[in-house]
Amino acid sequence: ASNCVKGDRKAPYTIGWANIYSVPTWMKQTEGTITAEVDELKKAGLVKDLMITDAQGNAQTQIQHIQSMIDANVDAIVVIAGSSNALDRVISDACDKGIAIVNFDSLVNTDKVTAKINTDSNEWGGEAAKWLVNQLGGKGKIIVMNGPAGISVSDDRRKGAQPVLDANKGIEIITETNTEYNVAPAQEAMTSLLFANQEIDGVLSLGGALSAGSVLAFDRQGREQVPITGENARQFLELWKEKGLKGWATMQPNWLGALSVYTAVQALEGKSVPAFIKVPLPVIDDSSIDSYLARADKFPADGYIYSDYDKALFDKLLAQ
Amino acid sequence: MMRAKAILRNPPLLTFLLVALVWLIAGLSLRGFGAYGHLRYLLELAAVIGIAAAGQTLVVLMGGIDLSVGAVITVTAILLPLLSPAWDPTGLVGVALVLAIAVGIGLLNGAGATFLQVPPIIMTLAMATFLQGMLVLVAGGSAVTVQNPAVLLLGQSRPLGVPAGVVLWILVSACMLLLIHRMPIGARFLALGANPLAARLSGVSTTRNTLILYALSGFFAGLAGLLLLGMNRQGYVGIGDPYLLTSIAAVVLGGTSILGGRGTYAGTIPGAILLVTTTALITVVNASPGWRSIMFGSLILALLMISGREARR
Amino acid sequence: MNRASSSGLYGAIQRRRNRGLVGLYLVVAAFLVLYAVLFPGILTIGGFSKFTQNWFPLALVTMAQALLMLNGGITLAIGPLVSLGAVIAATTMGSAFGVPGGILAVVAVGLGIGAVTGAIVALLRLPAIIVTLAGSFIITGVALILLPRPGGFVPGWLSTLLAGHTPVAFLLLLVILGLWKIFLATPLGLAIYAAGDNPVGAFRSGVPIERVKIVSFALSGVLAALAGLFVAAQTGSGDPIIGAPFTLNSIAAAVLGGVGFLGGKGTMRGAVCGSLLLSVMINVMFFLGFPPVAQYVAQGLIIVGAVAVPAHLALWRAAR
Amino acid sequence: MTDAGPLLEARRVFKGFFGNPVLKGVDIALRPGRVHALLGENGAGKSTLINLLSGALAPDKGAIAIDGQPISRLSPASARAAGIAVVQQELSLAGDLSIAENIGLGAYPRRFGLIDYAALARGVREVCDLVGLTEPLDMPVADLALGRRQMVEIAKALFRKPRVLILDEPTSSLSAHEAGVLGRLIATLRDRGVAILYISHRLNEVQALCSHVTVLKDGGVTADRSLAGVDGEGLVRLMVGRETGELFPPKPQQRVGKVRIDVEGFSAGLVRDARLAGRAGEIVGIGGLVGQGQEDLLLGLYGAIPAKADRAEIDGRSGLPVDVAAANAAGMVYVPADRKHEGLVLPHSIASNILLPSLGRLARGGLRDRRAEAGLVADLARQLMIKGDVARPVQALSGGNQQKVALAKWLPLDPGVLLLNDPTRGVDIETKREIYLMLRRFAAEGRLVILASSDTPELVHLCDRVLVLREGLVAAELSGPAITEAAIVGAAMGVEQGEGIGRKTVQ
Ligand SMILES: Nc1ncnc2c1ncn2[C@@H]1O[C@H](COP(=O)(O)OP(=O)(O)OP(=O)(O)O)[C@@H](O)[C@H]1O
Ligand SMILES: Nc1ncnc2c1ncn2[C@@H]1O[C@H](COP(=O)(O)OP(=O)(O)OP(=O)(O)O)[C@@H](O)[C@H]1O
Ligand SMILES: [Mg+2]
Ligand SMILES: [Mg+2]
Repeated sequence: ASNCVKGDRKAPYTIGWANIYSVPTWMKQTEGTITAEVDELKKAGLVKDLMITDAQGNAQTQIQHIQSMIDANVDAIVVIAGSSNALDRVISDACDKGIAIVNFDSLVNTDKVTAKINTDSNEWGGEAAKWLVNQLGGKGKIIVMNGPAGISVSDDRRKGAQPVLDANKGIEIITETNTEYNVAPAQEAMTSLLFANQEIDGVLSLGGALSAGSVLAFDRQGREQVPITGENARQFLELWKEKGLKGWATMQPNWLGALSVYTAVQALEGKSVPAFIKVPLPVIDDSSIDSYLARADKFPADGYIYSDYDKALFDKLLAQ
Repeated sequence: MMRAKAILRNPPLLTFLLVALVWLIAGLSLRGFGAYGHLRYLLELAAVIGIAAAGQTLVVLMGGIDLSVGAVITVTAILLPLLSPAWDPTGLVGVALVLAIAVGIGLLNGAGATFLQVPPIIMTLAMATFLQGMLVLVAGGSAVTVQNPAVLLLGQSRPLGVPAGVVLWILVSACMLLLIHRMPIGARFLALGANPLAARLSGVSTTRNTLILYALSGFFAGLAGLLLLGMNRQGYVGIGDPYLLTSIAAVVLGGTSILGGRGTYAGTIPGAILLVTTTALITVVNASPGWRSIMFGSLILALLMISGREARR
Repeated sequence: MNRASSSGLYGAIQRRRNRGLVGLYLVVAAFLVLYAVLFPGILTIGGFSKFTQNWFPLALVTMAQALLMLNGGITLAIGPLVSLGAVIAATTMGSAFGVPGGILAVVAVGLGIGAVTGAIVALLRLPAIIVTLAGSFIITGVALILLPRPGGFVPGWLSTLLAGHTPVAFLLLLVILGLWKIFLATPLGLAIYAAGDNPVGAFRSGVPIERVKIVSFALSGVLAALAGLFVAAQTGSGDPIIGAPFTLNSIAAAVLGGVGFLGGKGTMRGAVCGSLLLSVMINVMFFLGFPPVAQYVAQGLIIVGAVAVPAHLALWRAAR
Repeated sequence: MTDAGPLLEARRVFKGFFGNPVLKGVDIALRPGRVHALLGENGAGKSTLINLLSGALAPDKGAIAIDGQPISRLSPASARAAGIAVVQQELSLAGDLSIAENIGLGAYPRRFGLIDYAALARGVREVCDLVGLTEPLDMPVADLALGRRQMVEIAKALFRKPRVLILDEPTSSLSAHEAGVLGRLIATLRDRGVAILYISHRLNEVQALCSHVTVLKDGGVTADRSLAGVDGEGLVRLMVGRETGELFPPKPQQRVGKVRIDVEGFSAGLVRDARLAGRAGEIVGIGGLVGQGQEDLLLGLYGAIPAKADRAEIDGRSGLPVDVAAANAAGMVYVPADRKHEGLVLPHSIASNILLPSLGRLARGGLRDRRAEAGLVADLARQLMIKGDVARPVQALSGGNQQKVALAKWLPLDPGVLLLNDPTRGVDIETKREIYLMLRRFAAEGRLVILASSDTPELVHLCDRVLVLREGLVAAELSGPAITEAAIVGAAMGVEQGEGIGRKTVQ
């Protein structure tokens, strides 16, 4: 059997979805995949209830929510962690109670969970850096745009890029910034950097809406666009096409949420699920961008166009 | 000598001098900083803060505080595309609708503060939470790219080389200075801020003025939201968040007393520019995030020591 | 006058201070009862312990904030100080300093930062709100330099001691409240009120108002840093940004508890009650099964109601 | 007169604010067992001088000496330690703290580092008994009326068992009865050898209590002499520096004007079931011990606190004003007793304060008319002799001048009914005369003046009719020759006296 699961819980299950912050669009979309999956599972008679909490960005509140879920004796908890280690203790408490814990996206440190599901942030940064280095032919001045400081995802992506940059002495990092994963602050920061730096050959943007902000800054200042990495934000993909960018993007698929619910139920049903499910990073490049943009209308304008998923994909991932 | 002393005792002027000084030093020492385009860009950014801080200035002058500024900005930025009807080629209908909503939110804040007697900080904080909840409902499900021509014009055009946002800010500043210094209501706000009881016994109606005040704050936050939306061409949840603290900081850096009753929008204007400048300076410095944060805080503190001395007892 | 009637003076003053708080007490009690009805497990030692642990850090930062507000100040650096406290605990306790050294370091840092802030505010006569705003950036920076991403280490026994299945946190809170009461019974403690209410009058009465201000900032710093220490113990590690939400929450809780902005108005017991309301509200909403939208809306309404209802009850009673 | 050396002296002290000299080389010496009067018109620098003597301010030049020893840097704390206690003109109390905690502030008895509440209660009870404070000691000071707070302030000074007691207008909000208690207290302390400095604009008190006087004028001392053999007029001459006329203008023959106010069954705050009528041309006084509902009566009429009446008619309109704006619109204005908290916006300029009620009136096309405003302010400043730059903040004005501003701001409204709450509180004798003349003139112009006052002579010599309140009820209504100090005090104390008519207390 899987971690934490003791086999004493019977379907239909109650599932707790302990979100750290439900307001950002990425979260909204992720929640959408979760509720869709729950609806499926309800039809199959496997799930009876979904409890959703929103810690409003406060890790302390999230601890309180998970504690309440333990108190309410849910059968499974699906969680995006508000801090990579603040939840360790409450989560291992839940595990001790035989609650199936599936943690995705922002991961916790503790291994007392049923499963962790994520793409590899290091690889994210590494692949992005590799692409950019290739574009520049191993030589050039680049700017690195990071997510907020003090967050492990942002830190991991940056760390993953470092060996690649180290290996290419021709690449010079002019400067780095940290901003929220949002368009406005990214655009603002990049604009300041454009004025301060006349020569920029590439932008290594590590996520969220940073790339769109950067492209907009280049555009508004009338500067020639440079090769840029990014994520599957719809606005970036559309700008990519519109401005004819040299671009590359990967993604943190929103369906990690659906997969997590699916995994939790599988574990409760007695299936043995892997302790770590590594989801391969889907890559968007010039060859695949059109297929993504073709589906753009189904996604919010400030949202993320994620790759397709189905049960077969989930089963394949669980069979790792 | 006397003149110099007068300047030192005039916070707005002092803050303006500070801006000039910082620009001069940065322009001479940092490549690209002094470029016309860059300074113009700084002003454009400052315009958003300045407009958002216009309402905040009034609220602070009257001894309150508005913690819903960020949420109102977000709400207007998110709602505008949804509320701009396709049949209106000018986009003004959407603008009017959204501003009406912003004013409505402000009125609710004011009503809570007067009729329910809830301290403004609590009322506006609760309002911000409430609006977040509304946003969870509205956002993420539909298109929020702005097509509204009026808003795009506001965010993107540059009549005579001056960004439309800066023009709007100049208009707002003129109105604000008129309101505070040349209109009876400005004097009433100040009196209520410094001594509500005495003002009330002098026939100044708290109820009416509080309602007007928070409505104005909502209006200016809404206006800032529209400008921001135009500049970014897209609204998203959280777009207004940075403007809560910056609006308050701009007000206080401009020499307005957080306790109410003393200050002017003339100080908030350079206060906003100062904040934007500081952020820009920190951005181009290549340092770890920790060090950048330390530098930002120290700069604010240093500027404050020069400009923000409270009158001695 | 004999002893009995004069010890009555202290009691009478204390009773009178409760008077304006009855409304709040009733609201909080109603929520606690509702919580106990929804989740009877709260009445067990374990349930009570977990619940009070989640409340504890908020209670501490609320005390830290209320202390300053009573003196006519305010701080926006509470959250960052909590983070810094957690970071220092998590970085020192694993090293040669050990747990006692770590605790000492946390207290010293809180005291030092508080005293310096207080000195800047009191001696240079700068507005507290913006000094502490600047301070919040500086403190966040220091925390990020010490621990760029969540990590560090707090010994398991300390975590178990403070945040295990025993109500140690609650007892600690009682001790701290007791200490506050004792402090308030010293001339210096009472001077916090007097100087907050009427600084000129207090100065002319021989109260060293500058020193009082510095002391209150220093004590406030210690409380915030200790909250950070507890958070580190509760989570088993440090996180350089975990405290951020505490800043606004501490102000909200204090105002909810009847502490005014102009100094000298309010009580610590009210503030702590305010923080309890904010904390128990989260659990109650969870057990009522509110979806996130309703959580936000209800939270707004409860906060407004908790201030408006007692105020209007009092008016209504006075009018009769 | 004692031969003992002075306990506290100022030696040729200079003090100025922002370059404006206030004191230019002033000497004063306080000796044990002597009640020393400090006189001077509003803004002469009396409060400034005592701030120097008590360490609240440091002199620019000159020295403060205690027991003949010059002290280089006197702080309030060290002054207190040396046995100097001050009753401030502007109250120095903390509203949310209890009476006991306020009285003890800065001098708490301690045990093991903690405040010894038992000892505090004993000590405080003792001084409260002395000054006649009967309220529970645990009561927050904010719940007390102004006059009672003044008593707390006095008790606070006594609590420190001072060798030197400085009283800055201690009776300004006290009624005759309380002032009498204080007078006896001062005599007792003097006999015990305490050095007392007494500042008051009520010259009859000065004459009754003091044996020595220092007069301040234009920053210097114009008189420093014994009061032996000086009569009331002499005292006035000393102070004003010239011969003066009567303080009170003559009461005119009662002319009957139209009814301006007529309320029956009026209740507001403490006041219950009062009947009040006033006609144009009258000055109606409201008297009584401090805090018997005088303020509530005025506030209720003014629409500032909830009030109800069985029947109310104000200037022909029926019904009480619903709020202050309505009262103003009906031609009613109110000058509060506590000018600092209720009357003025202290940090704002004289001009802003004066203009506040008439902002709307002066505006043209929604904008303020600077020229008209400046003209109005200059006019009023001249009329009320408010000296100096009108752009100064009011808090920089002396108490009496602040009072003038609080009154002046209403004149542009051309009010039909003036509700005045102790309008001469802290006002110097010359200004008082002006204010009295002004009130008479107002009445003669057909206005109705309703004047609540703690200064009994004012009620006697100025008012055409006086209502005396006790515990919220009208205890007596006096008019014409029946208005005497004895009758007012008697009715206030509940002693059957004079021709007290109207409702009697039923308890
Ligand atoms: N002088 C006073 N001292 C203490 N409390 C007062 C005083 N005057 C009024 N109050 C109380 O303050 C509260 C607020 O008064 P009110 O609602 O009339 O406000 P307002 O400013 O007059 O508004 P509006 O003029 O628009 O009606 C009332 O409940 C009243 O009892
Ligand atoms: N803090 C201050 N700042 C500026 N000017 C001041 C200040 N305190 C007092 N003054 C000025 O000093 C002068 C003397 O004031 P002070 O209060 O000593 O007068 P006073 O004799 O006590 O008058 P009153 O009888 O009205 O109380 C006044 O002109 C006043 O304007
Ligand atoms: Mg004086
Ligand atoms: Mg009203």
